[in-house]
Amino acid sequence: MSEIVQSEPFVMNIGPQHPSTHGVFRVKATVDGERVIDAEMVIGYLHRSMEKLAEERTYTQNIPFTDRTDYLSSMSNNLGYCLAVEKLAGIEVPPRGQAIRVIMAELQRLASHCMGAGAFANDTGAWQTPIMWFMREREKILDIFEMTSGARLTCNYMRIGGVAFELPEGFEEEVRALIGPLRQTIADGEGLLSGNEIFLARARNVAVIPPDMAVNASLSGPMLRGSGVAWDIRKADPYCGYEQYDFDIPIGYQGDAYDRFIVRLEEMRQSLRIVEQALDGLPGGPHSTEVPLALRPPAGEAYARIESPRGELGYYLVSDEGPSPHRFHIRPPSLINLSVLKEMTVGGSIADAIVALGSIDIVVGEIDR
Amino acid sequence: MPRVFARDFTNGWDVLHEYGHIAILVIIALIFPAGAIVQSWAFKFVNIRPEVPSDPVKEDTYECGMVTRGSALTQFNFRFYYVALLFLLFDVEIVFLFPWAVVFEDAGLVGLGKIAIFVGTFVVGGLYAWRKRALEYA
Amino acid sequence: MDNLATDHWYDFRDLANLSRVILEGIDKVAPYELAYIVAPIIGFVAAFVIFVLPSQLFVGVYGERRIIGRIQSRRGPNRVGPFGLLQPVADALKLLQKEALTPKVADRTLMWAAPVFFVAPAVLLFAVIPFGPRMVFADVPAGLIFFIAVSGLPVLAAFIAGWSSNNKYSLYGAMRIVAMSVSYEVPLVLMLLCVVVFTNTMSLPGIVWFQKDVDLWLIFMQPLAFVVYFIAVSAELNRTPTDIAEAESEIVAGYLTEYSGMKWGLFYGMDIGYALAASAFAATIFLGGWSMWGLEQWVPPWVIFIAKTHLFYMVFIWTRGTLPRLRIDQLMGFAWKFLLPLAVVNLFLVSLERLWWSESDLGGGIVFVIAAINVPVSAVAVYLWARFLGYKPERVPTRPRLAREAGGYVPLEEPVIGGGK
Amino acid sequence: MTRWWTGEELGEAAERLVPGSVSHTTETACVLKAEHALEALRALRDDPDTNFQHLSNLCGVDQWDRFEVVYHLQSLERNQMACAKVEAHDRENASVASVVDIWQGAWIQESETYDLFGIEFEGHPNLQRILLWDGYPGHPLRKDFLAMPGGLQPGLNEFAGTSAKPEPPVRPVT
Repeated sequence: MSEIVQSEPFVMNIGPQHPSTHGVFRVKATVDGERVIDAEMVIGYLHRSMEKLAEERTYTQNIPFTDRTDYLSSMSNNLGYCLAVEKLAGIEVPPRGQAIRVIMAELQRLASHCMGAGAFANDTGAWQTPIMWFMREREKILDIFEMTSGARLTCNYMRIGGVAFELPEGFEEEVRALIGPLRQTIADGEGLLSGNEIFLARARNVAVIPPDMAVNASLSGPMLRGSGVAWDIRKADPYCGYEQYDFDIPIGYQGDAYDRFIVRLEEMRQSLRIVEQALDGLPGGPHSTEVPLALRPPAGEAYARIESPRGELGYYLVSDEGPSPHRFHIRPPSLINLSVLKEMTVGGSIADAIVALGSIDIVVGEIDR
Repeated sequence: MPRVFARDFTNGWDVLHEYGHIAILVIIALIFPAGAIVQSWAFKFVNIRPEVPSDPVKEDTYECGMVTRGSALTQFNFRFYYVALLFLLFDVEIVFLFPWAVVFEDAGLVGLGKIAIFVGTFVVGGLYAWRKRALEYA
Repeated sequence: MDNLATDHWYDFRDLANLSRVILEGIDKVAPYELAYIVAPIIGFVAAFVIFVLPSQLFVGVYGERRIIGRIQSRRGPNRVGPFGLLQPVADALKLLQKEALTPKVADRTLMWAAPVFFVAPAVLLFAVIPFGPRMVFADVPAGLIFFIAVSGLPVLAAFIAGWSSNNKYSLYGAMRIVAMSVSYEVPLVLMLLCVVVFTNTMSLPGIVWFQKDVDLWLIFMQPLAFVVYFIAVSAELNRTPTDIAEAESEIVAGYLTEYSGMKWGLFYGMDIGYALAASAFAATIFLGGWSMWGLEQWVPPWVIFIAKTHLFYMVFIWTRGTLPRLRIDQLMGFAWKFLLPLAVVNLFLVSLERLWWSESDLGGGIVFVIAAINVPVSAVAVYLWARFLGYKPERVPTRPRLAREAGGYVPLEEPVIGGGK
Repeated sequence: MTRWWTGEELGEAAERLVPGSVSHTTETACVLKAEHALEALRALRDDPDTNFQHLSNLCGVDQWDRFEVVYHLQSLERNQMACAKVEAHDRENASVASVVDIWQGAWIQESETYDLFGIEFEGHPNLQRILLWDGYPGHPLRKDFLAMPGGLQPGLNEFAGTSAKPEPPVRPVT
């Protein structure tokens, strides 16, 4: 009957100022009643043209830019960029620097997934409770970042050739004190949501991405793993000595929003395992190699990628032997994960569209750059 | 048997007497929120409430930060009509059931049977609606 | 009523004594009409100043925020006054001072009238609720019908609010709230009909007396009705598992999107008022009202009643703090496909039990037999009907699979079914 | 460990699959001829040896005399990665074939490249500016688009051999 009798199609803006777009981002949804019949994303509200600006600054000066792309995981962004420069210039990082980088990147993944899982629960309507629990733990991680780098959100801690400073006094105790409560919080969040019938009804079989489509659409990170594709750059292409750590890749079953959520929770557990191992085997020695401030890498190009909390974060640098990169390109995982939004939302209801959007775990700073 | 009413309505107390109380309460109930709104409005004369001059952006409807285009008062989805019809069907039925519920004991098993037939017709109607997928909203 | 309270005015176990003394005094010096008009004002003052407003402010606003704060492991309001107790007062003052915007394209008259129409029924709802043995504002014989009828009115006001705002999100909120309350009205009223069949009265004091006389609360005799009432009423009240009409993550604030200042404050405050009224109604119908197996002789019955109301309200707060929100089609399907058939079945079950009661010679003890029958029968009925509708107690894996090595798609050993019902 | 293909390796594979498709190879990348690029990339995706099913990254590079569109291809099953490039020599009407038919994930990156470089992607289903607004003058990531009004930061960089016409700084104010 609804095929015959249709109401007027109705353009409904979800965003840019909307409680669940996680930033200034807009979905222009055409709806018929409660059903979304077309969805178009509009981005660019936060565009700062970092790629252009970076072409006029030195390699070291560009590190703070990377903080501000994905502001929820600045450590990972620093790391990806520094890896790209090191690959371009052929710089080796001492083992201690690598271990510190691993600890920081994994703590950052924990902090980011705390936010992602909590915000997703918020989008399904679990009114603030899970996000508050996760934010409580995230605050502790940010405290550790603050004592290490002096900043909570945009840390700017990684340097080309290592990290900026030596770890502070009492760092290891702080991190070890964090692990137990965080495990408990993950278990709490899982207990509150994973088996909850309402949560299952909202997240299961919603926004399904089959694995072949996930690969074809260049998805990465939890979006790809949620579809059952075992792909983690830490395993596939280890950097910073990830091959020494023992961890597993969590993969989902059918690629729905629920799978992405449980994959994120399990990734947090695995990250805790890595942090523990890295703390146990923290080597001595220098934390960084000496790198000239006005670095002039040889002409060439390098693409380095890491497994950021949102997926494959790649930096593509082209050098023309100048002090600043000839081309500085970020491969933003959020943006490419977002490109399947239409496939995920069309045909579902408005509420499903919100859940689909929440399950991508976007950061608009990274999408627009 | 339990007693039926807290108060004996046959003994001088009229039911309308009680509804009269409710009528007075209706007036109070309307004054109460209207007073709050009027008070809030009147605060601007004693400079407690700010009164910023209006501009087009402020008086626009909220559209997530975009400029609103078109009216929101459009035709809504047809499904809604089904729900309204079903509600009418069942609510009218229930209105007829309430008198029976009060005289239930006098009606006895025979009354129950009659009511079962009555409800049965609506159950058939409901099943038909279910079959026709009228119960699926959105 | 004999053993409950004396008739002395100072017997605060029954505040009706005091009001009777006052009214008799007025009646001696003034015409009867004045006493008649003064009586509801006393009732209003007693019900609202003593019970509803304090409950609403300090349990509904302050308590809710504190308890949800506790659930969310944060503190909640703790700055204004001792323990933050004056926070609701501060909120109310702030709302009074705020400028209330009205969009240009909105229907001004209706938009301003909607909060008034929204609040007025909330006041009326308390008129028929018995706070104590004689403490009822208006003891109408069809109090239950009155309650149902009046509690249907705020939906209309909410719809007016949403429609007159001329905003897309408001329109969605308005349509959703009407669709949902219309759907949940049917099982709700059918279940209350079961209660009427069982107790044979539509007067709320009568229902409380019934429960007192048989020494058993209706929640045990009518567990299914209680569950359905809870679900339906939380749907009608927009409490969290079902707050789709103002789902902030989907349609911003639903029908309240364009409201601000005191207009919004009335909506917000009376949402709590309705929740309180629904809790009071549930305490009356299902939890024995002011009766407590003889305890009401020692403790003032209205204290028992308030305690029960707040107990029920705590469940609302609890669900609000923990549960995610359902989707509208799931909610509507749940009402029509799940609750309504159960209500019809329950109606006939109750009718037969009631007939058996009037025929048999077991006396008052039969209610315990009925309770012993109804509780398992309800559980089985819910289970069977859920199975019939295709719900399987599922084994959805709550942990993802783990892979040791990266290397492309890992096929499923067996398809995972279930969930998303 | 991911096997990173050198340009020669990819060139051999592309030449084997689609003869005559390789223009030249560098140390890291294989430059495909524009007219065969689509065919070659599709073949690289479908061939079981190359199996580049995942388009990791797509971006443009302005090399002053030409635009390069860089494709980072990877295979998840075989865990290998390679870099292919397609060049567009016409600065004014730069155009390459769109690979959206091959990799769905390319569409948003191609849109972005179009937006910031002005490279047309033929066959793209919905090619429009995504980060900047319609009517924005110029394409910011081109080297002749100056980010700073008045030119470069002093002493930092000299764009040796620039062919850029010093146009007035483009700073639209909205």
